[in-house]
Amino acid sequence: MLLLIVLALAAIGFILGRVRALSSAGGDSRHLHSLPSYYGWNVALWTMVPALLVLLIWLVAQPLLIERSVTQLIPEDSYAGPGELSLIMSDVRRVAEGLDLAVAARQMSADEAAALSDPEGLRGTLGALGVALGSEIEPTTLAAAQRYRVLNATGTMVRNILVIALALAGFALAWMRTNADFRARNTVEKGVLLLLIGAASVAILTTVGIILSLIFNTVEFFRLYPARDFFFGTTWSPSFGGGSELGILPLLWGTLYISFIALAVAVPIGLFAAIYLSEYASPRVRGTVKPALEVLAGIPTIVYGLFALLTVGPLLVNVFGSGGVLGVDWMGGATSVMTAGLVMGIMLIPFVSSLSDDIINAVPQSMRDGSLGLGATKSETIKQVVFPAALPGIVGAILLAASRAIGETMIVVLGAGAAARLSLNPFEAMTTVTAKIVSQLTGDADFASPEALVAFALGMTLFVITLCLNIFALWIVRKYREQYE
Amino acid sequence: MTDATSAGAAPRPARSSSILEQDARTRKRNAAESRFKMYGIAAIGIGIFFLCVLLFAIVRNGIPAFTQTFITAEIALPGDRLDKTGNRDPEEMAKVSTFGYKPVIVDGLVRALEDAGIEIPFEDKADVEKMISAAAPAQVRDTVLANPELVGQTVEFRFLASSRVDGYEKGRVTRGDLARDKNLDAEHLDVVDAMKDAGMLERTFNWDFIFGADASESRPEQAGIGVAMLGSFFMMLVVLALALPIGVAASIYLEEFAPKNRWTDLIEVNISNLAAVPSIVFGILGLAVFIQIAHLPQSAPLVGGLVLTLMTLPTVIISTRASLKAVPPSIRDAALGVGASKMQSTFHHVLPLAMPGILTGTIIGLAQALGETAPLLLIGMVGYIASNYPDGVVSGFMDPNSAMPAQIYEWAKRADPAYYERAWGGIIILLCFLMTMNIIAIILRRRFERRW
Amino acid sequence: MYDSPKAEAKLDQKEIKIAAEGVQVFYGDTHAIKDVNVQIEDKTVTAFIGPSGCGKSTFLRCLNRMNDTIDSCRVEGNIRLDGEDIYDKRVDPVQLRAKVGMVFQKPNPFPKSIYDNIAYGPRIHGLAKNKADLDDIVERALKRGAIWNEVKDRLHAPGTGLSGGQQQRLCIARAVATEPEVLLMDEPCSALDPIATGQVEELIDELRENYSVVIVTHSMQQAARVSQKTAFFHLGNLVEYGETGQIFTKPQDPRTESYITGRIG
Amino acid sequence: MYDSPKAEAKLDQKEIKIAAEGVQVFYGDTHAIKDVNVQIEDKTVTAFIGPSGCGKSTFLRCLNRMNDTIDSCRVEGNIRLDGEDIYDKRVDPVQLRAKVGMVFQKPNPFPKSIYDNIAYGPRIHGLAKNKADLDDIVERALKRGAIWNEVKDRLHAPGTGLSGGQQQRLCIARAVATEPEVLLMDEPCSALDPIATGQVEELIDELRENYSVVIVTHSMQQAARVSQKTAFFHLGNLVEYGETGQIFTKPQDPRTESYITGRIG
Amino acid sequence: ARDQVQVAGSSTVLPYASIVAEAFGENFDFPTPVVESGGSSAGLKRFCEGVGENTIDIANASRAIREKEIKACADAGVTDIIEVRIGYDGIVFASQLNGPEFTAFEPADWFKALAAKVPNEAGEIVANPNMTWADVNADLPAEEILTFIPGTKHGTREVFEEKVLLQGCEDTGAMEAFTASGMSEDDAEAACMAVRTDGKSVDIDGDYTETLARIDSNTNGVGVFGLAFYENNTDKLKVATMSGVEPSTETIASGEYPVSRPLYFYIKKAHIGVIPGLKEFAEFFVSDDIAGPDGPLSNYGLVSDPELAETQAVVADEKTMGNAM
Ligand SMILES: Nc1ncnc2c1ncn2[C@@H]1O[C@H](COP(=O)(O)OP(=O)(O)OP(=O)(O)O)[C@@H](O)[C@H]1O
Ligand SMILES: Nc1ncnc2c1ncn2[C@@H]1O[C@H](COP(=O)(O)OP(=O)(O)OP(=O)(O)O)[C@@H](O)[C@H]1O
Ligand SMILES: [Mg+2]
Ligand SMILES: [Mg+2]
Repeated sequence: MLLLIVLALAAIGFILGRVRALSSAGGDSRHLHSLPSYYGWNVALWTMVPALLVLLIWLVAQPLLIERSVTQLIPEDSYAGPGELSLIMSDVRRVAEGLDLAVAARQMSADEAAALSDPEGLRGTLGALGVALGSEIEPTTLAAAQRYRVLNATGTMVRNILVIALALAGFALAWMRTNADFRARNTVEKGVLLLLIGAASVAILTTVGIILSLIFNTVEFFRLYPARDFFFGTTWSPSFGGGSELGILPLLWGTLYISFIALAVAVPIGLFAAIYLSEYASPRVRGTVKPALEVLAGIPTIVYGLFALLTVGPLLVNVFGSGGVLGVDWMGGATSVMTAGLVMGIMLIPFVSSLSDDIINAVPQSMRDGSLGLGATKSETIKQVVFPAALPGIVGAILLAASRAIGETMIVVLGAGAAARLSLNPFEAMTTVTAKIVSQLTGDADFASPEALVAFALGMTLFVITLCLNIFALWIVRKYREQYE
Repeated sequence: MTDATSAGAAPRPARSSSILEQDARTRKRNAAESRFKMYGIAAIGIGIFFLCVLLFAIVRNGIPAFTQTFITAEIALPGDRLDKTGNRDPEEMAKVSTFGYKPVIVDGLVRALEDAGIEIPFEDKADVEKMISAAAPAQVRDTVLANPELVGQTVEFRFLASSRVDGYEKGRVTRGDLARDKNLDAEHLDVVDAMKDAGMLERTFNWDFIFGADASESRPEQAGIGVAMLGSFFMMLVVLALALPIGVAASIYLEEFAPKNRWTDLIEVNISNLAAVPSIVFGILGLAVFIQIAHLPQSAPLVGGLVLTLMTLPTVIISTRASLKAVPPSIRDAALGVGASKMQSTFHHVLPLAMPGILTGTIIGLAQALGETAPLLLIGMVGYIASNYPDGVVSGFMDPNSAMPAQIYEWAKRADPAYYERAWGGIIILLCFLMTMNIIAIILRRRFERRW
Repeated sequence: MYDSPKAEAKLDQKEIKIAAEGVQVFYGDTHAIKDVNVQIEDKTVTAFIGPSGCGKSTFLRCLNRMNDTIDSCRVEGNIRLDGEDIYDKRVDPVQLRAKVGMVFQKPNPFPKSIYDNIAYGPRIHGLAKNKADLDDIVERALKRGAIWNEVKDRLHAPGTGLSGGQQQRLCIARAVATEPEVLLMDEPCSALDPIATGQVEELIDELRENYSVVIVTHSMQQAARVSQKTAFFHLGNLVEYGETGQIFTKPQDPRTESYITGRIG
Repeated sequence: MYDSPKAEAKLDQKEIKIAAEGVQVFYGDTHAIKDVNVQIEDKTVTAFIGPSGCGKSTFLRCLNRMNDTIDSCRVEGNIRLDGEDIYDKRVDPVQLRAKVGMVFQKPNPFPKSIYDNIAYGPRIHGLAKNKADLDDIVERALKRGAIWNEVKDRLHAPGTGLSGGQQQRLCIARAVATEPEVLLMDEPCSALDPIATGQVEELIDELRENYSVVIVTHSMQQAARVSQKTAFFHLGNLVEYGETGQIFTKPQDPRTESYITGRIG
Repeated sequence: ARDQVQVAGSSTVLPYASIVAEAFGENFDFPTPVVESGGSSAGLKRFCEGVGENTIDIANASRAIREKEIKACADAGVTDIIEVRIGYDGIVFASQLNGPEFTAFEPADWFKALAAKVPNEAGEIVANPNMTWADVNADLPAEEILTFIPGTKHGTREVFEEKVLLQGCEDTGAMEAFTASGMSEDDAEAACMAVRTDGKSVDIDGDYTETLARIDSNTNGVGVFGLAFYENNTDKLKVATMSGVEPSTETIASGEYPVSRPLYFYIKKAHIGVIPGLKEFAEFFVSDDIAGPDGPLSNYGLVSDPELAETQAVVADEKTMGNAM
């Protein structure tokens, strides 16, 4: 409701700002600094933004303040700790809401509800209104609920007045400032730029959030388990009874190995597909094949996992296992680095192909003409001119695919197995950091034990490692980036 | 005549004089050319091949989930057992739980079989209950509570057959399999065959699978993906409404406006790093931030959507930036040259040109979000969440719900093989969802795409 | 107003539109423009000539701050438009560029329809009251750009589908459509045939009546034909600046002379 | 061999390098070239002139099948290089383009170093035996492109960092480096200053001793200076073709005359 | 305000909890409780996050809560916890239906087949040399050893190690051999439970469905399953006896079949009376209709608790852990 009023004010502001700007320029928009609609936006933004900001702060602050004051009404001895208090408070809120509902449903008059002080039978009344209460209402709770309602009503009224006043003030201020020389566009654009910066900062906030949500448990883990054993241990064998060995090296090795194989599959296939699509294929072929390949990215990973487990694994065993086609005995079980890597590679194909295709397509035609005019074949043109021009973007696409490979769980669990192992043989079962993070988090171990907490340490370590890799990649891309046109 | 021309050219290399016949080097280069092209075709072939294999497997395993076996029978609803007071007061009648309805159904079914002249070959006639779904008592109870006057009458009901019977109809369960099964015996199958002949049992398309809610482990025949589908839908709304604008805005800032300094480098590294963060870590983050700090409800699609937004943002940003980068600088110059501000040049010219790439990134990001389970695990969207249909937009966002991949993941883990088939059926629906999204994006992409 | 007595003595009739003093431009470490002083008159066509790579384009781009877009580019010194420092903090480069329009060396039409290419500037500057007005502006601009006859039947065909010369004329028309006070042209005719060139030169002549035009050209004939003032650049220095007739007939600097006489075109 | 007795009578000394008969070019539905017959001699510079959009570039691109890259473009008629039909099924356009090199209207250096830009052609055609040989070829090409002095110290700097004129000369040098038999140039000097233009013209003159050069130009002086033969195009038709001197002094067709006399450049 | 009961925890308990939740939703006016999976650890962790609406009400666990966890709970203000044991989960050993005749095992067989190190005849501790089941026990088929056992994340693994490997270790006398070789008691126990890593034994971090898929593609594979899972897949699996006892709800309830583990759920007492339906749900869960020997849980494969009546009393009286024990 309030929101609607503010929005309506903003809309009026938009129109009035426009009109005023136009009239200040004698009706001729050419004498204005900016387009008339910018003046409109300027007024609308001034009306909306401060008012909504205050509204937002108020919405967060009011419950806190009211809660504090209502809490004092609840006798100290009726609760043991802050948790229980919060439960009582939620009861209070529920009763208050129920009373409001009752008034709205004309079960009670407003005065009746306000005067109500005897909780007798109230549970039933409210229950009939769909407000379920766990138990009978205590008189103190009811009193608190009444107080809550009063405070809430006042607070809401003050809030409404303040917000509307602010909106009007912003409106007036912006409207007064509107004249032909006012740089409305610059103001509006500054606003938009702030928005853009805000959007870009979401990434930073997310990172901070991730670090904060991992750090406490990570520290807790290192208190229980020596960091040296974690970082340099070559055995991973958690056990419930304690005495686990939790070395990260085998997991890291598995991660790298599997990602490497996955990329070795996805990058050539994806790149060649992208090149073919953008350089050779007719628009019709491109129009159908590209989205078809994108479907590969959308198939749930569990399907890939099952595909690895049931189809690819046994197939590989038939080729590389004992008694297989090759007559070698490299592969014992169906789960192996190779199985998971191959299947993951298939999943990653569209990551490489779709993005690269767009990027290759954006290389200017004059570049191709230049090469073809020298008598280069199409493939030479692609390899030596188009590809280098598109390289920075392609590296981005590959990095994205690599990131997915590192973060993938389901395929690893089903395709590569759960055994942590340091081995060079790609036909052995291994596992990755990510898979272990998931399994330790969703396991049955004591949540305060190192076996469960290690998930956070693993997450943190992986985070730091990928961060370093990314800094390195950025440095590389910077070094080799070339502008074309 | 060519001799004459080449005689005068001092450094001219030995090159075939006729363009009609290829010299050795050209042949070699052309071979390389066709090889290169073949690689491309092979790459696409491999991709398409695997796509077909996967789709074939999915469809073959999932199609049975779309049909279901039903048993039709007339059931007498005795007043003395369902409404002891005889007041036909629904509140009173609600005291009779589903356990009280079970014998009524068994009796009714036995009578129906006798009426149809079907011999019951096992000793304990109550064993007929093994043929119908455990959902039947609730079905009858709900019908009775909704229409109390039905008590005392004989009403025709259409019950789900139990998963074993259904499996028999679909060829999943054979008589041999039942030898050691305590849920159904081979004799039951004789009854099933007879019922089929008598028209009491039929297999029809199962809309409830598409629109229904999840069911517990003991009655796979009742489970549907509808509610999870809505959960996914609401989550995708959140992701689309947040990830696309935030992602595009962030990319525009970084690519077009940001000064090249430490701060933007930091953002840049951060974004590509976030792309590599395992999705479950986003679940940890979501649990901490959205549920424990912001006090948003648990298991809610809103929270799921927020978490998935954070997860997809890097994908959207990276691909958007790549396509912004690909827009030639001359376009920006042109716009600035006629007095457009940087903002105008970006929004009027650069952004539309970058649209195809942005859409590609968004599709991939959304597809990833649509298929992701791990982060949902931690914010409570995986498990048995059979709330019924959300009754509005707000409850769609706030009420506990699951998501399609979570539902599929759950089903795939469950013990009854009937759930395995449903998991694949769920995947088919998920893919349909995905294809719809893709097609929309492709149509949009077509409208924006051009080579300049 | 300007403390250059010599200049004042010469430029008695025309007002000075742009005055550059001690301009230095650097691309990273490359010193591309070295201490250039020049005063560009209003209602005059000024030609910049000089060998390739001498910094003509660079200097031209300083005049409407187009070089702001090149990160590595740094400008020192003082450039005044109507007496106001265009590198002043308070100056809005966008507004500046609306006043000082630009046509580039390579034709760069927007990937939009021909109509939208022309209408873009007027739209963002709010020059048209309504659709009919806009149609009018577009038609006038295309006529001034000497391309109206070729495109009038396909105003809604993409601008990128035109031939090189047509594209460049489209770009000129686009720049003219926003009614700038100064028009900077970086080799606007290098992709045009003689007839179109003639038409553009006529247009430049027409523009001179109201605006100040600065044109970079490689064709000395063209410079001689269209300009009243000529500036000769060499290796980043402004070697000589003066009346066109004087520069071409009695160059003061030996470098100018050798460039002019050593010419083949 | 050719059924044009008039042409045969004239072209007694030089051999015919390229013979086009009844060439028609369509872009989708647009008829861009209409029934053009022309015979281009070996060891001769042929200039194509005509107003913008008349199809000069289009026809030029037919001569080395560069228009194969434009999907909508369709060529009819018969074009022979040394008597061999270049649109024959058996012809490999790649081999053709190695023999018939091309320089484009807009400079388009590869996003590589200057050295690699030049070395690209020789490398793919296997013209250099070893590194020293390649260095040699690159140096010679850059010298012929009249740009050696400017870039010899930064051979490994990116080619895209050069100024427009430098870029175009780089592109010419790049085309020359592959030693083509015919060199097609689409307004190669439109971005060059007079000195560089002169150098390029000298280069063209030098090339003429061994090769056939076809040049599209807007500058009639340039056409007069460098070419022996001139072809005048108008609205997709080849209006007149003959000795340059004759075309410029005694044009046969009224359209040619009006173009030449109506010229301002 | 939240109005449905929120449950999280062990995925072993999940099927039972979901059956109860479904029936609860059908028979009561309260909304159907939400039962999340995610493992005992994650469930208890969220349980112990604190008291209040944004925390869960019930944690399912396939093991008893640990001391440390109780402490962590208390630190966060979760002090009054009601522990409810709902029954037992049988753990069975099964192989491909048409595969080799793995029909009878002893704990000793498993120890000899899977231990990383075993004492040889001379009493020296050597790496496990056994390659086929016949090497282990002549009565077993001469098939190569290939077992699929729960990964280290699963609680089942702990039960398997203690009730099968450790038992087998003692039965074979290896325990004595280990201590005789100078190991401490603890080390010897650890050695008993150490599983070989040469590929004969494969850890499964996924679910029983994954184990089933592995068995499906390996004729000689033997896997560890839950009883309920086995009973739903008798068309593919055949179960083996352990120490001569066939696993079934009856033999496990009577204690004859040795390998089983108790299942629990934990209720936050502070939430009772605040979250609508919480107490009703808990009571419904342990009622005879549901958790009794003929109830749907038992039908599905839960081994019902012989002491169900006591559990019902605990729930009815809201007896918290400290008071109950
Ligand atoms: N973006 C840039 N970064 C670095 N150096 C540059 C850049 N643009 C131009 N230069 C250098 O600055 C000098 C002047 O270049 P500018 O483009 O102004 O020359 P010009 O006189 O316009 O030449 P032309 O007639 O060929 O267009 C040249 O040496 C050029 O290499
Ligand atoms: N790719 C294309 N698609 C469609 N039409 C085209 C294309 N390229 C050129 N044309 C049209 O073909 C005609 C001839 O164009 P062309 O580029 O050959 O002219 P030109 O003589 O080279 O002109 P200029 O001197 O301006 O370069 C023009 O009308 C042009 O609009
Ligand atoms: Mg320039
Ligand atoms: Mg052309």
